[in-house]
Amino acid sequence: MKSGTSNGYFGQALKRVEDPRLIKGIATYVDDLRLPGLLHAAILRSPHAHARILGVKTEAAKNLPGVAGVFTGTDINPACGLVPCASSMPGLKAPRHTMLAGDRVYFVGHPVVVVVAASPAIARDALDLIEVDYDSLPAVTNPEKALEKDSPLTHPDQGTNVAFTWLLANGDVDGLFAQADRVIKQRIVHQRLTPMAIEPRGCVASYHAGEGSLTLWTSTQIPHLLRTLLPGVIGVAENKIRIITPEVGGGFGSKLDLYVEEAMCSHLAMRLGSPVKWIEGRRENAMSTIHGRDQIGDYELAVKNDGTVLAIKARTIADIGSYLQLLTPTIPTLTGLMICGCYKLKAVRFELTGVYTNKMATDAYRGAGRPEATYAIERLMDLAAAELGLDPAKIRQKNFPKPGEFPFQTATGLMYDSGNYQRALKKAQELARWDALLRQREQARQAGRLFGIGLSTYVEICGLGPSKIMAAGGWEWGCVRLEMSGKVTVITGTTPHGQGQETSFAQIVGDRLGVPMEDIVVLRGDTASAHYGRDTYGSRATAVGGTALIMSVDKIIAKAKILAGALLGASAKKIDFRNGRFWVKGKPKNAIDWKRLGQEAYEAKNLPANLEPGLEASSFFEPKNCTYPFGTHIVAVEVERETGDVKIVKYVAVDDCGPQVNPLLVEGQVQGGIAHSLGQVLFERTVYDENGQLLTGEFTDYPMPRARDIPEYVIGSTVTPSPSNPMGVKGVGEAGTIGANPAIANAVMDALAPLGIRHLDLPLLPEKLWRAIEEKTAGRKMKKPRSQS
Amino acid sequence: MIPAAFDYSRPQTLEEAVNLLAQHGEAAKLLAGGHSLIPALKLRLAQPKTVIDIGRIADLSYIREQDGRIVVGAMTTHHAIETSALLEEKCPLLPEVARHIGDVQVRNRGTLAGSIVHADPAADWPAAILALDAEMETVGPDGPRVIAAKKFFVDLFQTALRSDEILREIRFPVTAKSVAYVKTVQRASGFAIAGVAVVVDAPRMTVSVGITGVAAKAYRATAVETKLAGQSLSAENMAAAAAKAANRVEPLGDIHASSEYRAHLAQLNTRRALVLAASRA
Amino acid sequence: MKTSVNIRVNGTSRTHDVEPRLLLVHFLRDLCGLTGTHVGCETTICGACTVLLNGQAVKACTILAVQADGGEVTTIEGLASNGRLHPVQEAFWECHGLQCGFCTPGMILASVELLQHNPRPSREQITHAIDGNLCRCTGYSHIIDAVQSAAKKMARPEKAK
Amino acid sequence: MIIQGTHTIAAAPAHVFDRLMEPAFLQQAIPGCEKLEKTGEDEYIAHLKLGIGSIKGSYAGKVRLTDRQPPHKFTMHLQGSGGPGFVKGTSAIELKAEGEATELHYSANVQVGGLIAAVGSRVIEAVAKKLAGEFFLKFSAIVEHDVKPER
Repeated sequence: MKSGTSNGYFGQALKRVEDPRLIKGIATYVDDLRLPGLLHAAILRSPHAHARILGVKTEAAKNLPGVAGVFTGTDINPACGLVPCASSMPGLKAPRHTMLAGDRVYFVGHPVVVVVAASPAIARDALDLIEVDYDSLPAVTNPEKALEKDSPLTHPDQGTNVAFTWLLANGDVDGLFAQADRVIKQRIVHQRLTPMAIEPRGCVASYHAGEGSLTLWTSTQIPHLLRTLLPGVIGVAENKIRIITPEVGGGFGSKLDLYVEEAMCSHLAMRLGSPVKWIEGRRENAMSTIHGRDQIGDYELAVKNDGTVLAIKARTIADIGSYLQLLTPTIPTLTGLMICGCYKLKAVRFELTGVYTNKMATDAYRGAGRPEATYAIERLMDLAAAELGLDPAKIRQKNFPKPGEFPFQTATGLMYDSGNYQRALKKAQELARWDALLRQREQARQAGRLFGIGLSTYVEICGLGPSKIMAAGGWEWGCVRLEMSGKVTVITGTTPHGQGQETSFAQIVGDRLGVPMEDIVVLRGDTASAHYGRDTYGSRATAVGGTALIMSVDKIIAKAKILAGALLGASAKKIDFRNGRFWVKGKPKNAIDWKRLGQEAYEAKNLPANLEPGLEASSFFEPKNCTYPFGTHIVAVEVERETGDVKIVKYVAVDDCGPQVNPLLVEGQVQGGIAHSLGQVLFERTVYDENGQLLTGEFTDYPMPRARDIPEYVIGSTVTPSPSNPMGVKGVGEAGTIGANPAIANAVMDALAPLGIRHLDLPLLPEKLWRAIEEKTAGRKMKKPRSQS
Repeated sequence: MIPAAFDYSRPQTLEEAVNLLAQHGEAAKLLAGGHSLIPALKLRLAQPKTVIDIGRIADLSYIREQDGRIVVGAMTTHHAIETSALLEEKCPLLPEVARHIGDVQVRNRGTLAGSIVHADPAADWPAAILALDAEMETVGPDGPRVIAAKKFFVDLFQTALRSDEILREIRFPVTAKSVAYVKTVQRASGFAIAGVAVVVDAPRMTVSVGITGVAAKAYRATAVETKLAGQSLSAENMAAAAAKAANRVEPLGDIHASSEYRAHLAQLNTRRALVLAASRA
Repeated sequence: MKTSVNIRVNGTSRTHDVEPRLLLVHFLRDLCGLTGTHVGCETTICGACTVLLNGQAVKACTILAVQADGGEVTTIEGLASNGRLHPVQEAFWECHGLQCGFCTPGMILASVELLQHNPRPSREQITHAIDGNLCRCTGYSHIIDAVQSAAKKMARPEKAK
Repeated sequence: MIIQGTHTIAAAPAHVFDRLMEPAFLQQAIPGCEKLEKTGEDEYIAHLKLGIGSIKGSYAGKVRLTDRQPPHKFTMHLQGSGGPGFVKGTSAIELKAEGEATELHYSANVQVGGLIAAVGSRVIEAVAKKLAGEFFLKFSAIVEHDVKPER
């Protein structure tokens, strides 16, 4: 950081400025909005995974007092466009994703009828009065069987269940596999997950007929992308749409989409001339908000006997559900791009097939494609170490690029910006007291206990990204305005929803302007004030959005120097600036401050010729590259033989996200991210039965980590700045999730290794472990339970 | 999230409540703490025409010793049981089981009677009710009636309580400290995958074992009890007996645990509960 | 058929005619305008709707307003007194015990109840006390820190101001 | 979900088979059946009110019989829906003479959907078995009672 850094906010673990309203319960989430004349929408959803709709009877619902309207697909679909997908993958087959179901339903939860009424209770009562006659059809639920010739079709009109195929091939894969001493093969199932933000989705749409303008409040991560996409669905021009994102109660990627409900409420508000609100129930959330992961991969790693890894091959099937949401096809391609992990592989071949099934769509869920890559390569590295009799840490070190080799080009074609993987690994081993941990394992094993140590060295991709790799621009916008009073208004095009950028951005701007944080307000999440933005996902807000703010600050400072020069009788070049004060070189006693400059800039009586009034600047930052945070997680677990329960006895995380704006926030992101992985590794999974019924539709059936599941962490960091942006920051929103996953899984598999158990798929449920242990120790073959997929 | 509409009445006396129940019959549901009924109302799985709230009937919430037995009023919350010094002293299995139910908020509101009348096959209380040979006193149009624990749990969500009766009081024997409850929790819902309540009667050399979560209804593990009757509580004896914990029952299987794993946990938790209870003797 | 219900909410008497099916959480949010109490699920699991009813932490999504008739309710909005944050609120702020803030009101009230009867809880007692509250953002560590920190704050004699 | 079972009924297969084809008999035996009407050759409509504890629901359904080979076997197709969800299934029913009695074996592939599938997964199989058990118990009683006077 340069200029105006006197406050030293950067790097300080400051309390968040957004917290007072949240801890007092006076923040505004979508469901807290109250508008005059507000109507409430409720949606009747399909209980079938696949069925023809033979008829819909809505008369009784329409006649219920208080009901303003009941609409079927026939009523709404012709008046609206389709739900958009931003992927431009060649050969992609995209079904028509209408607002409500047409003559068929394709997944449990598919919206069929929408009711609008004077109260949520009336709307809910009306749903019970609607009769839908379904003719149920065979459902496609297994993505591998979906590729067989005689499989039923998710979308019969498409003639195939294949949505797309994608190939990433670089280098002499076959030649390197021929040279290999060994090939490590493993099939890995990355189970489907449900994001389960504690606040379900919801929106309120209000149409101003006089202006012809629409305002949509919605719990989303992407108000700006919505403003770009919504015109194509509801027929209102972009410049007549205002999207407001109030407080958002968690996203994790699940609110990174244009959903039918947002478009439909907008349409209904216009149609009915009253504002319309829809708040998702938890069951609806589980059924009809995107899911994550869900890939099956057959991986092969070519290795030399000394542990050198040569090349990797993967054939992957992604079960993408029945429709394309915004980034559905893109997510599994990120797995391909990151499949090399931290290692100097020379060649890669990643074959991906996206398959339609009668389930909810998958899309970005915390980590979005990278956890699958990291988990796969880190499992393979452990399997390689085990087969070759090498130390898991040493085999990793052997294949890391050296710090001097960055920027480092991977076999998949990415350019890792900066890294020192050795240092993070070493630090984690120190914090974990590695040698003592090994002794502890040895003692436990001698006592017959199942104790394991897991290691993961990860790298991920953040700060998305240059526009050429993004569907709708990878830049970010930011504006800084010095007000007439000397206060500072910061407007960001990113849309924080819990990450704390109102604080970290105020830190960044406060330092650079030399203005106290109390004088800074950070605005976000309203397209009327934040004119442009590409929003928050992929851990990009600080790296890309923060940089746009820095650019704007620098523009203001440059202009302020001209103004200060004019006021002090010197040229701008002769003006020094520090600590929020401007003076002519050598004359610091005659300094003027931002307050004075603000007044002068807007009163505009003493401006030099050709200088515009005001002190406001906005900038678009276009990064040249993504950022690549990395780190090492080390986990020790003990598995209880008789139950299969896993207890985490040690957790060490060393993450390198570059310089940390606010270490408290970084720690919060890391811990939260680890919790998502802890859930994924040990118990979370979305279960559809063989007929496509969703069996994990409530919190009572979808287990998530609770406080009691959380180990005491040892958290450390290293700092390797990124050359991709001036602050050198990398991003940390998903790092915990990406790094934790293989570390915990490897620890559990290490605990079971003495029994001769090589690999088990996630989640590592107690029953699954118990069965594996029983089979190896009691020697009895267990029946595969119906309920364990 | 929004229940279907219903009528509501809030009787002040048990007699009034019995009359209301007689009047409305099957169309009515009793509301105690509401922690079994209200979730079903919200999902509209239950749509009674009338809800009779017995929460304000005076003196239905009590824990006392009476004629050498422990009596607990129908409206007594799990929390009251969890924190009762009397129970800790005279019937310690009850506070131990209470601690395993749901979470703090649920225990603050949910009631003993509400839970056992709902007869969820994975609820915690039935294991204790069975192991302790509790007695349920009901009141109906024909006056009071006492139902023994063994006859109370009829089937999945079904008890011996008639639709015109109200469970008024549950009676437990005074026991020694040699009791235990060992539960494998379904981590999403908090219900039991396998919950085993054990009462060791050292002087008589008998044990009683109640198991919940495993089958369609909670049951007494009589094979375990028979095997241990008159035997010393050695580790081997207890293990051998515990192996019979799932004999003659059909364990349920679902996405959280297969029937095979449930049977295994029934045996394991029985052994562990026996060992724990014996250690407390 | 509507029923008149009177509940003392954060010290203010509130009387409304309500349908018997109205949940306490909707009474608070829709009739009292106190939207700090949140709804995250339908099955009494997440705890976002936790309030104190007659001093006890309860889930307001699983109580009918008619059941709370005559009772006293404290919501998150009623926790601060005379413009000063409750020590638990302060501690959540200082320890970064929240991110999106949606679970926070319920989490804070569950913690307040714990500290009412256990002023020096262990880590295990804290996790037990907030077992009925899900948080998807923080990973709980900072929440546990916050409750421990609040306990210390509350144990210290109030500084004269 | 596959539900199967075997029941012995104290009557000859031919008699059991005939009774299984008579709506009036079936209605008495089917748990919660309020209406069962023949609507065509081997086709029926049914109205059921079923409750398990406080979870109660009304269902309307269609029943179709195929592969009818008296008195040995038939296949029953059932599709029904109601407030809490839907049920769809196919059951193969086989009858074998076992002395003077009939051994009836059924094997049903049942699909349950909607709210009941989602919230009831823990108990649905138990409920289905219970209902099937209740049906055959009652059916046996009716059929046996029905034939006894003729001996």
